[in-house]
Amino acid sequence: MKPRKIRTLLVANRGEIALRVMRTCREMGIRTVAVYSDADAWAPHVQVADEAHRLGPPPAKESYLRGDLILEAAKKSGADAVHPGYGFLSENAEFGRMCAKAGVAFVGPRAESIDAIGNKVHARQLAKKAGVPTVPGLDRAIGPKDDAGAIAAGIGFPVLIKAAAGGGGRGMRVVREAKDVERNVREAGNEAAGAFGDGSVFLERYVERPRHIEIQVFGDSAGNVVHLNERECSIQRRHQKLIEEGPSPVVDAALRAEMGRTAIRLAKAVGYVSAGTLEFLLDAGGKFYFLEMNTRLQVEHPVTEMITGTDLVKAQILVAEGAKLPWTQDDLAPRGHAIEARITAEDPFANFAPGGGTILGLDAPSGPHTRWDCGVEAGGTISMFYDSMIAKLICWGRDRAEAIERLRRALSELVIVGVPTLVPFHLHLLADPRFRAGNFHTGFVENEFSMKGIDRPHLDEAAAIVAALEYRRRRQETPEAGPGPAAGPSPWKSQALREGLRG
Amino acid sequence: MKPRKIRTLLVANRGEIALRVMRTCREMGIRTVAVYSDADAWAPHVQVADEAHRLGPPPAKESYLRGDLILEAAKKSGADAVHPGYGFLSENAEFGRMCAKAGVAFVGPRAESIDAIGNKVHARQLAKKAGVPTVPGLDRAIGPKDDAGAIAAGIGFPVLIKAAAGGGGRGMRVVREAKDVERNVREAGNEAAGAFGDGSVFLERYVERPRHIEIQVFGDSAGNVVHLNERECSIQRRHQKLIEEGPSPVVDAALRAEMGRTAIRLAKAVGYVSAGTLEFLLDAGGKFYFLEMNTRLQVEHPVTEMITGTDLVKAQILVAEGAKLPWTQDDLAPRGHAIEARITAEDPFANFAPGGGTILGLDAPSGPHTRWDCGVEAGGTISMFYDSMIAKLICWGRDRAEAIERLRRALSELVIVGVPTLVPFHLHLLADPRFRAGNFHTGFVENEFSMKGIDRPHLDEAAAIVAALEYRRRRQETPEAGPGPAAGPSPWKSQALREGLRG
Amino acid sequence: MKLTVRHGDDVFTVEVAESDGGYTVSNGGRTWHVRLDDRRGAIRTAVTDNGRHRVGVARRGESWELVLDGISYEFTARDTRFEKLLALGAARSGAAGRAEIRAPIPGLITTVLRNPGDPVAEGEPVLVLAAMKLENEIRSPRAGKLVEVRAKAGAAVEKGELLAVVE
Amino acid sequence: MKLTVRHGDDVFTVEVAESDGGYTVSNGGRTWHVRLDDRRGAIRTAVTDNGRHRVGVARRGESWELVLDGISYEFTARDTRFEKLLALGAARSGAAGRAEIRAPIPGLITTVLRNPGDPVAEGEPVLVLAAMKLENEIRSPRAGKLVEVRAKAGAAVEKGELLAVVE
Repeated sequence: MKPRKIRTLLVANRGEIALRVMRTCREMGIRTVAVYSDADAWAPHVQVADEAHRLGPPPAKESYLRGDLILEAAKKSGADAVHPGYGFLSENAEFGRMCAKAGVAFVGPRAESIDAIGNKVHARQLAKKAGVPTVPGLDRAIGPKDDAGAIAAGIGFPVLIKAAAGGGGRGMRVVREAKDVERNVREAGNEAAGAFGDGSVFLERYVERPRHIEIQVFGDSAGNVVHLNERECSIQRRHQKLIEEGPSPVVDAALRAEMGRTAIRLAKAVGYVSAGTLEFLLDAGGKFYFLEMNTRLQVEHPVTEMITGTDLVKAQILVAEGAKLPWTQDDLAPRGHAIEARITAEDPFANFAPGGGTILGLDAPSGPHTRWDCGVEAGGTISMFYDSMIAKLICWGRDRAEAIERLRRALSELVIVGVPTLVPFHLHLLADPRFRAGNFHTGFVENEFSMKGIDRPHLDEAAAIVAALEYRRRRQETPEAGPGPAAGPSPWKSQALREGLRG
Repeated sequence: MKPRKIRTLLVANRGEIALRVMRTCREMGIRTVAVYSDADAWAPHVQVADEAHRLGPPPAKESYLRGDLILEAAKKSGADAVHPGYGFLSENAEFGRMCAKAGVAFVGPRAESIDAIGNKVHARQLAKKAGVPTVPGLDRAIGPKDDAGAIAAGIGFPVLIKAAAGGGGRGMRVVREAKDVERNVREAGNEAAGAFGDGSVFLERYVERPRHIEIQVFGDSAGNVVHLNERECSIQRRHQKLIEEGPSPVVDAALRAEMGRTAIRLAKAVGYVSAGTLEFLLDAGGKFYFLEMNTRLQVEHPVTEMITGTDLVKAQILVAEGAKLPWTQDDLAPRGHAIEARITAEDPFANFAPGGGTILGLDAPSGPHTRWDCGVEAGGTISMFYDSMIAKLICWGRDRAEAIERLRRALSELVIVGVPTLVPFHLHLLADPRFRAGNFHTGFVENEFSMKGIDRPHLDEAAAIVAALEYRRRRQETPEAGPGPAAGPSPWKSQALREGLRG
Repeated sequence: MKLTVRHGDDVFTVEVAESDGGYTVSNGGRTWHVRLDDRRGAIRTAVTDNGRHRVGVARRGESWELVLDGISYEFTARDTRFEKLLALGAARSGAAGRAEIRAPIPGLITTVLRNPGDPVAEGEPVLVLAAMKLENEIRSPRAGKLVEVRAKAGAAVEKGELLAVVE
Repeated sequence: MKLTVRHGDDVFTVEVAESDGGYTVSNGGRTWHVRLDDRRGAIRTAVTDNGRHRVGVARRGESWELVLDGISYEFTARDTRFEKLLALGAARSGAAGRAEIRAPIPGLITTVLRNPGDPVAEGEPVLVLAAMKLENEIRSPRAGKLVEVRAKAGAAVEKGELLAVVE
């Protein structure tokens, strides 16, 4: 790639990650172009951009996944680069090639790297070649002629059936007995075909009570690769991460260095450029196994930014311009501890059911060592067309205990009205002694932690407050009660506020 | 002091600093008690506290300066400690003694330290004894029998007349000729008497084009003292700081170490406990002179917290409990650069005239390495009874340039409706090449930097937007124009919002 | 004033009155003192005997949403006289044997698993509603016969929309 | 619709009309296309030919406060017909020789420096208004005689309150 400065960047995404990318662009003096579906016509990422282009109707397939329309918008706006964010087209090698053909820089890895390592089966093969430990299993997709049961028996039960493409737990099944293998392979294949357009699945040993540890790596086009330490993402539910933190409470300096070296080796094997993440399973004995590589910026990248004092999006842009990495490995030793809570519109009291709607009120946390990355605003909508992410709240502390207490404090400041949120889950989890001791694994939330028995502790108090509100409302709306809604100790203030809201 | 855990802490302050102290308390599991004047009955610091007590009418003398009422509230609420914030009673040794008598821990230095070094004349004497360089001048207050003109001539013109008590530029005058000395000493004395209840003034050489560099120190009751590097506060106007940053662009590691050692020596000389700041003048030749010591937490402490990864309020509380310092000197090397912009309700286009009023709208900045410490909320009031501080915005960057660009970006996200703010000043200053080159001094804003010629650049665009707003308003309010204010593409949303606002 | 405040199956019948710049809410045994700030926004402060709370407040038609310590509560609050009228109406309708299946969240119907006339068991999935990248099985609340299926695969539905009726 | 938009001494007489989901504002020579988001809050987005702006918007009686790039503008916007009526009224009042001194900010009067009947020069301090820990000298806008002094030391005054009259 020839070095050239990016002057205008199109962000092919929405929500908090689009805003986050635009913030860095603004700091770098780069013009920003937003794209949007009809559901997002006045969404925050559209408001903040210097220019904005409509893509199409709300469904992602007709808007944010339409690479052709996105490149049309890039052409119209004179954008010389596209940042894909995460999700949508971020790991789509074909889109990367379309960008290259259109003469627009793709802020991410080369398409060949995505091809080489984005598929989990290929990634396993590459890892073996590079001497990176993987979970014992089949290094290719299961074919129609394979005896899946026999293969599973060879690997040893329990086995995990996984889709070669995609992620997020789709097409993933644990099988503990030979008789269940055939049926589950078939069903997982169908699920994967429906979700990713690719029905191939493979098998590997199921590691019991593992921790999800991932290593952030970063490469430049000169072939330099560094790692930015690990993130621990074992607090998840149905393979959706809920809390991420770094460093991991169970990774010491020696293990960190070893995992880092391993991750760099694999990234170098594919000539990896830009930000990427290698996911590992860490078993109870401290052995780690490479799982897969995410060839994009992760949702949880702020954890790494806080402990290393970096701006990963800035580095992505610099590297896309052809520059060398802005850091050496020595610059990247972690300081303190950071922890992120995903704030999604899901109701932890109703089995995490997603709940869309209009955000009627939003009070954001702030203060010392507290970061708030939010994609919506009061008056905006959590739409059923996209994921239920509202915001990410990330806190830093001198040590893990301080970071956890700071996150609890920040969560206590957060008020969202209009949709249910994960906040009660987070508050409960952060108070759990097992979590605080660092004693958990990827199945912890689903199998060992429960929201039962803490069902809405303030119910009677809340009812009393509602009664007072309703009483006041009735008094104010009834003519005989007094001078109307502006009554109260500060009528002028209310008046000014209403006028401000009228215009 | 006998070690004892603080369980309930009363914050004898208001606004952003009260909130900031309460945040740390919440993180430490300490109950918080707010006090308030009638002007602050529902202010944010009152809303956030676990308990709140009224002090009295709005004027500070009848509320936040009433140590007796504050201690009464402490007794009622069972508070075992008081944090004074900055301003108000924070450097009042008498209040410290009242706390001790009432058996309530004062989170700050011992009263004797405030006595010993809080007075500028005493501080100069102490500094000389400790071998700390001071500006040449008179080491005592001027008496009625002194020939002030002759003393000034002996020191050498220009001379600076300063009040022995207090700060903020009150009672401070530069005199360049012998004939003006007598009159100015008299006037400065009157001003000081009115402001601080102590009319004593002294004289020192006026250092031309100096930089204001201050060293943050911290001591514990075991006699350990560390420094937390310098802050550069030369961007000021009428001795009110506007922008603070750290490290200083002109302090290198050797000078930092030397100033740090000097500051520690002086702090140890008074047995200093808790957070304190030593102010120095740095002349163009790189020589530094001790000016005075602030025996409290400073407004600009977040700059230090961001570069050192600390929580100074937490450390204050730990030390007040009798604990040793939570860090060694080696833990406190600065990482990167932090810069703070004070957001006050002052109009930079009208000679910085303060403008109170109701905050009708407030959009706060957030995102990577961005800290927002705010004391008001939409619907709240900037009252004429207190200072005009709305909030502080602090950004961190890997280097000074990155921190500055991040602060510009964050400022561009900030919208405050209802009162004028310093935001246009900050945006203009941060773009100034002299500022960006680090080439400035304490007189820079008043003498070399000007807001003239940049008078409201978007005037015609703003007028066009107002015309569109007014047009829409008239269309919506006129019955023949259509279905009324709920018209538009999303009537349901507007409806829901109005209902949400009604209750 | 006497109010009935409901949250799901929980019912609070309370007497509310003004007192001392705030409100007294009593529920027979227990009495709460509540003070509210006088702003109009969706986020306010409520002071109770239990402490000071930053609460979210929204009113939509008959119901209140209250957010307290991050937890969202949906209440209805009615004058008890009105409540009695409603109870009277419900008794008359005689629809006790009928159960409606409504969309619990807005979403897209991806699959309709049962046809009108089919017998269903309690808890048996009737259709699949996709929302926010997850598929949710919508189950029958009781055993009976599907007398009506309004849901169509591919259709977007609003929260509360009638999908099917079991008798 | 024809509007007169004023900011201090600057006057914009513009023609405004709806166009293409937004508004066209033309000022004889220059034309702006303005689109506004449809939320009701005090902070909105305005899209002009010059870019996209997050603006603060508040209306208080006849005037608009608009905040753009951190800069606060105070405008009045009137129908030009109304504007003509006002001009007519002002011409009739004949108060051209009279200047009112009003409080530019809310504050406390700390000192009244001149008495009724005193002659004052243009720019001469008449009283001192303390606000936000600073003392502000309030000066006479023109030379003349103080015919009225309403300000009293120690009194709190609102913004815009009449303090003195010079003729």
